[in-house]
Amino acid sequence: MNLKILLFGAAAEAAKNRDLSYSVGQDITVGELIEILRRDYPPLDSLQLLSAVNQEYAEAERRLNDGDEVALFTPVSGG
Amino acid sequence: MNLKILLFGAAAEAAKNRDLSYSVGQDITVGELIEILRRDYPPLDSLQLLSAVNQEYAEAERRLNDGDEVALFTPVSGG
Amino acid sequence: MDIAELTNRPISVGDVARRFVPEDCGATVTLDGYARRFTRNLANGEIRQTQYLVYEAYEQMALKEMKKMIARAKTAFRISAVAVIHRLGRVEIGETSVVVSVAAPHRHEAFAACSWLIGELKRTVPIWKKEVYSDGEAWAEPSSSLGTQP
Amino acid sequence: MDIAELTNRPISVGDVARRFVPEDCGATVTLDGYARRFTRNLANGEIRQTQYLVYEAYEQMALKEMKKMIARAKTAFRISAVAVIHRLGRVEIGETSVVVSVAAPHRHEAFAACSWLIGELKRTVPIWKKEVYSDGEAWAEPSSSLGTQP
Repeated sequence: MNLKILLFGAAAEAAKNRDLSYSVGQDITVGELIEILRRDYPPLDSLQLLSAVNQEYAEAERRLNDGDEVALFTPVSGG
Repeated sequence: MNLKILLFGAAAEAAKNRDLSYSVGQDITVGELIEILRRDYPPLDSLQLLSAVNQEYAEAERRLNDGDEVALFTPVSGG
Repeated sequence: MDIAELTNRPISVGDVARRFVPEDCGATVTLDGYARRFTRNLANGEIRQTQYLVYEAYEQMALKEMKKMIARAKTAFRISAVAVIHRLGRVEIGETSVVVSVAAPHRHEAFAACSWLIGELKRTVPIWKKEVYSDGEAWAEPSSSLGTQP
Repeated sequence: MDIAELTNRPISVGDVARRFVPEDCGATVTLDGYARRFTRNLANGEIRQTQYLVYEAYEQMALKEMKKMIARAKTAFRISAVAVIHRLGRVEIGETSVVVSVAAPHRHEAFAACSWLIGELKRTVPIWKKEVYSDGEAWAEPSSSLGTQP
């Protein structure tokens, strides 16, 4: 299945990418996707990453579906 | 001794005066002055009156001096 | 840097809030108090309609009290600049009657000081509010402050 | 009547604070958060000098989160109108990065809701701040929020 991955802030700088398209097997969780990305983009390894699926916060156990928009980012710091 | 008396808000309306000059004997307190004014201006009788002497809050026991500026007013309601 | 002011003219909340932006500060909290048209009587649920307000002050003493409370706030809270401006005379519905604005390095102290200052102003500064209704008028009772406070 | 907005242009605090003056309200509390030039490190007392800030957002999600927190605030507090506007892109020292403005019948609820909303925004809304110094730059750490909050 295909996933659209968005990176922001320090995560985007670390991966030198803001948008990625990934094709992965079925039954992958957010946590597993993060592990794949940390492997493909080692500078992500030092960052604490939060995630959102389809613009809602999601836990690591959350199972992904084809076409999901997955955002990964460091803890927010607006204000 | 001579006192300058200022009235504000509901107290000024009740007494139909904003400025009064009173000549009184020595050793008068704020509380005694208020009693005199309530007698001279009976509509003041229904009001709770606070006082200031020379622009500082003053208690009823406060002794007055010649030339003091005495203000009488109902509890403040700004804001 | 601090301001204590009484004015007969309309108050611009934005101008007051932005008058000082100290370089060691990150937050300004501003209370804009204004005349409410509809006030619900909390005891019986009735809604009273105000036409306009009239404020009167013992001006010299009011300014002294405003300066005192600002000095106390600057001792009690870690804040950098305070502005307190109160309108006098006739104030239409929705017009600002009072502005309290506090700039601080961090927002928590700005919130706490701003809230404290407006409470002190209502408790100590010799200003009186008359409320004018369609069918009469009344000097505001501070004891019913829950109904008449900004 | 409520506003949740992200903008690349300067924010006018006064315009936001006065955008809604509901007739059942008597108080609007507005937080103006802006870039601080000097920040004291609470641990070692050193003062760091910031040149400017850059804010980035996950815009669609940020707007959703802003709307959610406004809806929660309107349930939890007796308030009438809320505006939350956050600046994106480069923000100079002293320029407003965020405004939270709450109009309420009475001031206590306006203070409480405004303070809660800015805390929620900093906790939940996907926006990131980069601080640019004379000798480098860093994404703000929310864990050091006492040093970087507005």
